[in-house]
Amino acid sequence: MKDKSILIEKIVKRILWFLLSMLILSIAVFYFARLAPGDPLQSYYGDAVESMTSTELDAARVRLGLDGPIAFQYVKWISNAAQGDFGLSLKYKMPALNVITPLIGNTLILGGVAYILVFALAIILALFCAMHEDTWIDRIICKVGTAAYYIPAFWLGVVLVLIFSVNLGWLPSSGAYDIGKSNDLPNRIQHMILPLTVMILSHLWYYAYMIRNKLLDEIRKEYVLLAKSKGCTKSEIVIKHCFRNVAPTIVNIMAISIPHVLSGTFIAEAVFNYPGIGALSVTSAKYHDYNLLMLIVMITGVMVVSSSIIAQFINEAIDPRMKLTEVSAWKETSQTNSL
Amino acid sequence: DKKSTDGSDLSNTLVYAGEADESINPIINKSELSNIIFSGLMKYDATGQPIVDLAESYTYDEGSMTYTFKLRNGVKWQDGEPFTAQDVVFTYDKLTKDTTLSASVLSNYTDITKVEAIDDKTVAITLSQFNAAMLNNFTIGIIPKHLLDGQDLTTASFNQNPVGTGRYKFVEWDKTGATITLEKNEAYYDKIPNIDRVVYKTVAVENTKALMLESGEADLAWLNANYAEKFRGKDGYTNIDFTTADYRAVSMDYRTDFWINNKDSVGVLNDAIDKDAVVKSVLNNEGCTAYSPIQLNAFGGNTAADIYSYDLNKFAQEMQTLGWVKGDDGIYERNGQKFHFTIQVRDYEEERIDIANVVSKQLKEAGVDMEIVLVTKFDWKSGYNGFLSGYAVEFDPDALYAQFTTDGSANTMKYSNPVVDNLLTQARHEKDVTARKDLYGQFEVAFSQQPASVLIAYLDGNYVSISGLKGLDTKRVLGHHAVGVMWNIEDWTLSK
Amino acid sequence: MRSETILSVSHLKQHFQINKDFIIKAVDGVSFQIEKGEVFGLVGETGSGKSTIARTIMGIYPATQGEVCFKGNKISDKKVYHKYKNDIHKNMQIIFQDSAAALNPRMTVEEIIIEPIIVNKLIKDKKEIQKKVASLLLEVGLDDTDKNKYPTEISGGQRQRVAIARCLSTSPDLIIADEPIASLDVSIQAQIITLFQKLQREHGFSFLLIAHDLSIIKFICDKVGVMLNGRIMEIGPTEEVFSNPTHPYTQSLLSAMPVPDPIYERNKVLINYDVRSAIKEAEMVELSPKHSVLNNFQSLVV
Amino acid sequence: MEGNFSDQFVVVGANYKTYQVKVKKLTLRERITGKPIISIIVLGIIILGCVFAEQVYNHDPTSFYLENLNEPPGSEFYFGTDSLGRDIYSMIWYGGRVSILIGLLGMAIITVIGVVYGCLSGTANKEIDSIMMRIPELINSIPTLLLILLLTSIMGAQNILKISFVIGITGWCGLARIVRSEVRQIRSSEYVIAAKSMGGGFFHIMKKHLIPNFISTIMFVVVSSIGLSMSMESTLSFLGLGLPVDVVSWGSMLSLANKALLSNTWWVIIFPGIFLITTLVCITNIAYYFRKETNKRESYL
Amino acid sequence: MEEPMLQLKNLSVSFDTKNGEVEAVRDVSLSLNKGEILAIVGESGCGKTVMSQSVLKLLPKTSRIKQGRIIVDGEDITDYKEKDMRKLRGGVLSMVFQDPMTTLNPTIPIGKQITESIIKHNKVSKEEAKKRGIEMLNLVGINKPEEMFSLQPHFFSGGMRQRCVLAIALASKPKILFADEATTALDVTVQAKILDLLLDIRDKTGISIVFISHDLGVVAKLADRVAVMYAGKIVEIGTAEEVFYDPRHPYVWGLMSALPSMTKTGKSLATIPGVPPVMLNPPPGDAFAVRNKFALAIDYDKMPPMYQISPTHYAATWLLDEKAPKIERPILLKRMD
Ligand SMILES: Nc1ncnc2c1ncn2[C@@H]1O[C@H](COP(=O)(O)OP(=O)(O)OP(=O)(O)O)[C@@H](O)[C@H]1O
Ligand SMILES: Nc1ncnc2c1ncn2[C@@H]1O[C@H](COP(=O)(O)OP(=O)(O)OP(=O)(O)O)[C@@H](O)[C@H]1O
Ligand SMILES: [Mg+2]
Ligand SMILES: [Mg+2]
Repeated sequence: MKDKSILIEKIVKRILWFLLSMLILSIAVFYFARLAPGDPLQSYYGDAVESMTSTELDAARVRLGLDGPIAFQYVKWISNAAQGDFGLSLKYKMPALNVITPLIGNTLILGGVAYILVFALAIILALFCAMHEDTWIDRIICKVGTAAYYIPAFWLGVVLVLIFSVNLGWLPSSGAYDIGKSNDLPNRIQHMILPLTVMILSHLWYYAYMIRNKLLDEIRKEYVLLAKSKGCTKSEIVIKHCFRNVAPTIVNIMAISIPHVLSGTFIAEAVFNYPGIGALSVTSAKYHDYNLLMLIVMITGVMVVSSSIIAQFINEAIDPRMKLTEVSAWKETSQTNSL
Repeated sequence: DKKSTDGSDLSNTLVYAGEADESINPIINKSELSNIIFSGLMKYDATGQPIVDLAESYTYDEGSMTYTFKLRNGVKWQDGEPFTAQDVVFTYDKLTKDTTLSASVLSNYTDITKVEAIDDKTVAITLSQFNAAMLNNFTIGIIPKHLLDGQDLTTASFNQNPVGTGRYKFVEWDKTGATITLEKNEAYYDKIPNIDRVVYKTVAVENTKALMLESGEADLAWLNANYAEKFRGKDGYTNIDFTTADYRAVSMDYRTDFWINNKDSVGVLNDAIDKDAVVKSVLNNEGCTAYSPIQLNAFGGNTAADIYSYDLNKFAQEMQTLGWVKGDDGIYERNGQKFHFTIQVRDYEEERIDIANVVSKQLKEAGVDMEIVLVTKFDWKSGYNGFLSGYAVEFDPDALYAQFTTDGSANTMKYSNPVVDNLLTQARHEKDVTARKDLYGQFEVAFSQQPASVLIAYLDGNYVSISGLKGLDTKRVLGHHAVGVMWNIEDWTLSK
Repeated sequence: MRSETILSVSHLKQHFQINKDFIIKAVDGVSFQIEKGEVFGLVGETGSGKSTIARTIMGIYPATQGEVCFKGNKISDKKVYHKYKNDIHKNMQIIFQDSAAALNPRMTVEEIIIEPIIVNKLIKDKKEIQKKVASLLLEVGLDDTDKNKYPTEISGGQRQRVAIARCLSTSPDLIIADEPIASLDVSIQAQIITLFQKLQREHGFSFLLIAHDLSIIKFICDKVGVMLNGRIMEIGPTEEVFSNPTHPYTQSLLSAMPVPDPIYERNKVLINYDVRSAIKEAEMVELSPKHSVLNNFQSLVV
Repeated sequence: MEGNFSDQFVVVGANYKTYQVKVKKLTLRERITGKPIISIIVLGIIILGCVFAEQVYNHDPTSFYLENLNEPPGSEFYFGTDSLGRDIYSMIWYGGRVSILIGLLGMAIITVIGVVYGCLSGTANKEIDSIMMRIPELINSIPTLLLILLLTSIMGAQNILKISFVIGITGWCGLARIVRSEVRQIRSSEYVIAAKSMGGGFFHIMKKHLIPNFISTIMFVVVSSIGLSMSMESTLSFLGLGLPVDVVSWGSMLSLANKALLSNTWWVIIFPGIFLITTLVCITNIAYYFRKETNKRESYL
Repeated sequence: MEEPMLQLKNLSVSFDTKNGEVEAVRDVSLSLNKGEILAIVGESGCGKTVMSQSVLKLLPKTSRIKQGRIIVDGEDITDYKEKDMRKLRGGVLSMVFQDPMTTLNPTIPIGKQITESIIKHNKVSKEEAKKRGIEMLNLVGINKPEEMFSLQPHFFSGGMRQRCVLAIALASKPKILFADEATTALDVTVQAKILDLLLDIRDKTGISIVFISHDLGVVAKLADRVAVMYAGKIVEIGTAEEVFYDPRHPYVWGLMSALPSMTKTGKSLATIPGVPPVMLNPPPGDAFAVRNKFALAIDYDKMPPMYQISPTHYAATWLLDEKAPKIERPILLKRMD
């Protein structure tokens, strides 16, 4: 009974926090985006804006929601957004939502698969390394992993294209699928192999190393000794005992790593000419396409904030101690999460 | 047959890799696709002369300054609706009356005072004064009234779903796959193309186009000279090198104080730039040095305008004459002002960055500090002193009017030279062709003496295709970014 | 002459609000006094609130209710605390259980010892400070060469001596020692206890000694309070409490105290005390002028 | 020595002889094992080369040798030239300076912001702390690249300072979190409580207790942030958000990858890549070392 | 005589560290009979933990058994590899650690942690294992074991957790239980209960227990025999009565007199000056000599042998040598009434 009311209260609290974060985020981005020098009208009209009269310009601003003080613009934007109208993309000259819709799927598929693979592999690698801490194999994996992580993703992409598309001709160099094959799964997978490889190689070690270190901390805890004195094998201890205990941390890392992996799709999309919102967001920022930018930021924001809420619930299921404290996902993870 | 409709049989589909486009609409922007989906009253022939297209014939009445177009019979929009004079009126009304529209072509049509449909198949267009380039301007594609009436042309969903009267009809814009599919217009009123379908793949990065050609994902693409070089002599590929009227220049922004004060010192920069070296290195010799903006136009090419040459001694002398003195850092100074100016260069155009780099270095050695700022889109408000420009005047030289006359609609550099204004206005309204050519020749000289920009080089249009693609005709001088390659697409054949 | 009361704690409550529905009543109405030169012992099991009392007295946590008077000043009041801040900082010092945690590992022994002097700006002259350090080291039985070592480089017993030296450096009137020897070896424990005894005898320091080892309390304390669940169950002169434990909890605690005597130990019978049997509303009952017990059990016959 | 029995069995009491614990003198080899010596040496060489670039290079790194386009490595141009005839060898030393400078500046900004913010948050009360911790959380919910894009477009033309600033200002969150949790831990540690109860003020505690104690923990992050800043710079160059074109850096050299690989001039791309990756790996090795040092406990496995 | 359950013969264990060899256990011999409780006392760092963990081979890789043999239930396990040890651990040898708060895996239900070992060693079904697990919880005195079975450790108090740890250790019916400071972290009242429980279990199951502690009081309650360690060596071993009432080694005297409960209130404690030695290259003679006011000259040079005082009582001090001067023991344990 009491548990239930606590749960409801918690959910309400989370949702409120969620809304508040999105509000703050949108205000901040809205404001900062508009600080940039350069005329958004130029994105819309191109160089023709030069020859427009000031009345024409004013009229255009009103039409595009670019008139009045920023606060006024924001209020207009948010009240429209609340009704599902995210405004016109200045560059693409159609509703921002329409620009995003055909592309978001691509990014989610690419990012999602990369995300799953990165973490699946990272966990496997981390478990392996933790079990073989400080042996030659662990050291080699650490060194190779570090190097792979530091190879600039764009560079790696180009090298892969050169080898696998140009020289060997095994894999396509660009796009999401071949012409007319949008429903052909094998074809889609083929197109994803290279971008995925780049994304995995450039993220894998970051997370593998993080998880490995968490596991190393864990195998220094006393319960490991108890498990060992029970007669458990090394792998049983690491997988059944330690891994379970770092799982909440991993879930948290996963929750906050979404923007990181998304950043990865930016580069993969650029290198492999893979249509998606990654490349789109770069363009939208460069072209002062405010509405598009806001929409993209809102989408990633929603994904991150909601996934950290989900992460918290998952964690409570794994580890009931978490219920006692309101842990923010961000506090839990170590290392810098840049890029 | 069924195979060709399921989309995966590409044996008679031309895959073209090109730059990304936001909308396909001849009024908003001229692109390869809008050229073949839409058709205008007139079109260009192989030599770049306007000939009739949707119009069966036309007459010009000098007294009333009225063009009367007789339209073809039986032309249908690609959605099946009949094409009528109302569509023409609608299009030209848009071009002349719609205030929400702001396209760079608009100033070509300011001379039009009245457009009316005399009957279903006849349109009369009245001008305020004679305009020698008007027939050129009538090549603009006609848009369907029944689909666009009452809509905002800039944002209409039509732009992503165009319906025209051209050789190819729009099938699908697959944004997820970044392809635009066209199918040949079986109901086309003229020669129906051989190639069933054209798939336009939009590509953001230049080298991707080359990669796609290499890996067989594209059949035809325009590459920069360096990438095109890779395919030369390679099995299975053909290099098709067009001449283009596309030149690169360092254009100055005369709004900025620096050039207001130093207008006299633009031309002299030509002497300090080894344009040959630029052509050889950056352009891989695919192009030529430039001295006039209409050097390769039928009306241009007055060698008398070629008054500069790479000569550092001469440069030094000229600079001295102009009153510039070298400072301690090796940079010229005058009236306490360094010869330092900034130019903006768009970051996605490799050859422009390279040109800017080399030119900047050469100028630096001569004592002029040209600073390069990379931008994604040109910004006219941040006070840069210039930009690395590219223009092409491939058809009527009247295009110069918008660019170089004071207050011209494309005069982004705010260049103002009364002599040029005068010559270009005269030429615009000159009916006699030789007299016109003479006027443009004079313009070239006048321009050279007080140039708006330091012209560097003309670029060749280096297309690369798979060997199975035949029929591309290099007779035509192409435009900016080598646009116009598909001018005779109906004659192309493809075998893969 | 009536002895001077150095610290008096009355009806002190310290409640921690964990969340809306959950309050930990770490200290729930505790009163006691410490006279000058007296050693007052607090015993009780883990979580009974001993450390919380110590910290509340030190002003680390603001008291929820009740008052703490140091030398007659009600320092649980913020204003009063600020007024007497300097005096409190100088005259009330604390020693913690875990010497490794209580000494900054990045400071040398010397730096640690002089920290209170520096912070309170008691001595300014460098030479004087040097002298002070030497005398303090001598006092707690450390070698002069130890002063440049870091806490990790010396043993636990030595560390605890450093902690003691630090707290002696301002010659405080009251030393609060929160389980100062629990982490030490038997042989070292004896050394530290002896040191405490010496200090008390020679300087007349007053001590609030917190421990859970009854034998030590019995050995060194003049007065003892037995705590359970944030309340004092029994308080009185050590002799009396140990010879005449009245509260069943005290009895159970005493019976559980291990004695190094195999035969005695094997035959000893534990006295169990079920906390749940306690009566909620209860008052302290005086058994003798100084010995009182919390009357929350049935069988008390006064 | 076979002494006299009765001598030996005489009570002499404690401390009759002192016994000095023999601590093994470590050989040089033992002292350096486990330390990232090779990384330090290699990094040292690279840094020295970059610092004394003027002495090391044999061509003007900013010149275009238009007669020598795409020259393969040889005796004239050790690492070859690129498509505009720039000497790769000279550019590497010259450009390394910029890259390393950006790395260091980025690190400095990350460290300053991270430490100050972390300390403030760590010492603040619960409410302020929880608000302060939400801010990096929010910042982190936008992809960093997008954030950097936004900032660069706000700031206009790039230069070394600006780019380091942008990298720094988007990269401090992780460090701040670590500092905060360290400060939280340290500030509830008993030596800080003791210092407080003896009247130590905030700055005293900060200077004497907090900073010296978390410095070793954050070394790992601090050192890695040099590498992260450097690799971020190269990514930005690739996305066209890098330094002005006339400023040579490893990032800007690498971003020519696309072009060079298509024209088979591998040297243009391999050499800066090798230098960048080697430097980053060295830096990371050093960082890993710091990390290991702070966690020396033995594994129970 | 019955074969002892555990025998250590001249066992020495060292660690290789950067600064040299740490001789944590030096030449230790002892034996443990079935159903016997042997207590090992000694100060921090004297090698108690290392000695017991070396039997289960739980020590880190830097350690090595320098000499000696370990014989468990008649079987020499000194050279057993990890794989063989795994069968012994939990099944024959079992261990309880000091801190019940950290030795349990916080995220795994208690029941699962108990049955893990049962399933491992006995090849029984899950239900069977659960039944046994509940039995075990019952045995260690946990109320409502069925309910507790599926709860995670954080629902339990310290004393209950230590009972759970005990249940885990006993789950697959080991023959020898090592309890390394198993009650140190607990309150005296809880500690006393756990000690009773251990005695009870010994009586019920006949298990042999090695009980490690530094608290002489606790040892007095529990131990049949007591071994006192100092600096990696056993300095005195004997039955509890012998060691407590008739200690022979000056270190044990020192320990006893340092106990407050052995001293009259008001008197000052007899302290042992100095600190225990570092185990890095320990001195050649008796390591306690430097702190020993009764040290003989020979103590500084030569390791004393084990002198036998009674069939069960041994001590390693030169004072027991016939040539040594007779020394009055400073204190005599007065037996409590
Ligand atoms: N800052 C705090 N916030 C919330 N609860 C606290 C805090 N400090 C102590 N408590 C709680 O108050 C109770 C009493 O704790 P305290 O540390 O005073 O006990 P103790 O008698 O000193 O125990 P120990 O013998 O383990 O030191 C415990 O339940 C503890 O969890
Ligand atoms: N992994 C190790 N590496 C090096 N030396 C070690 C290691 N583990 C223990 N030692 C050393 O071995 C000696 C004995 O340690 P051990 O843990 O057995 O002592 P203990 O008697 O159990 O002490 P405590 O009462 O503190 O638990 C100590 O001097 C310790 O420093
Ligand atoms: Mg406490
Ligand atoms: Mg131990």
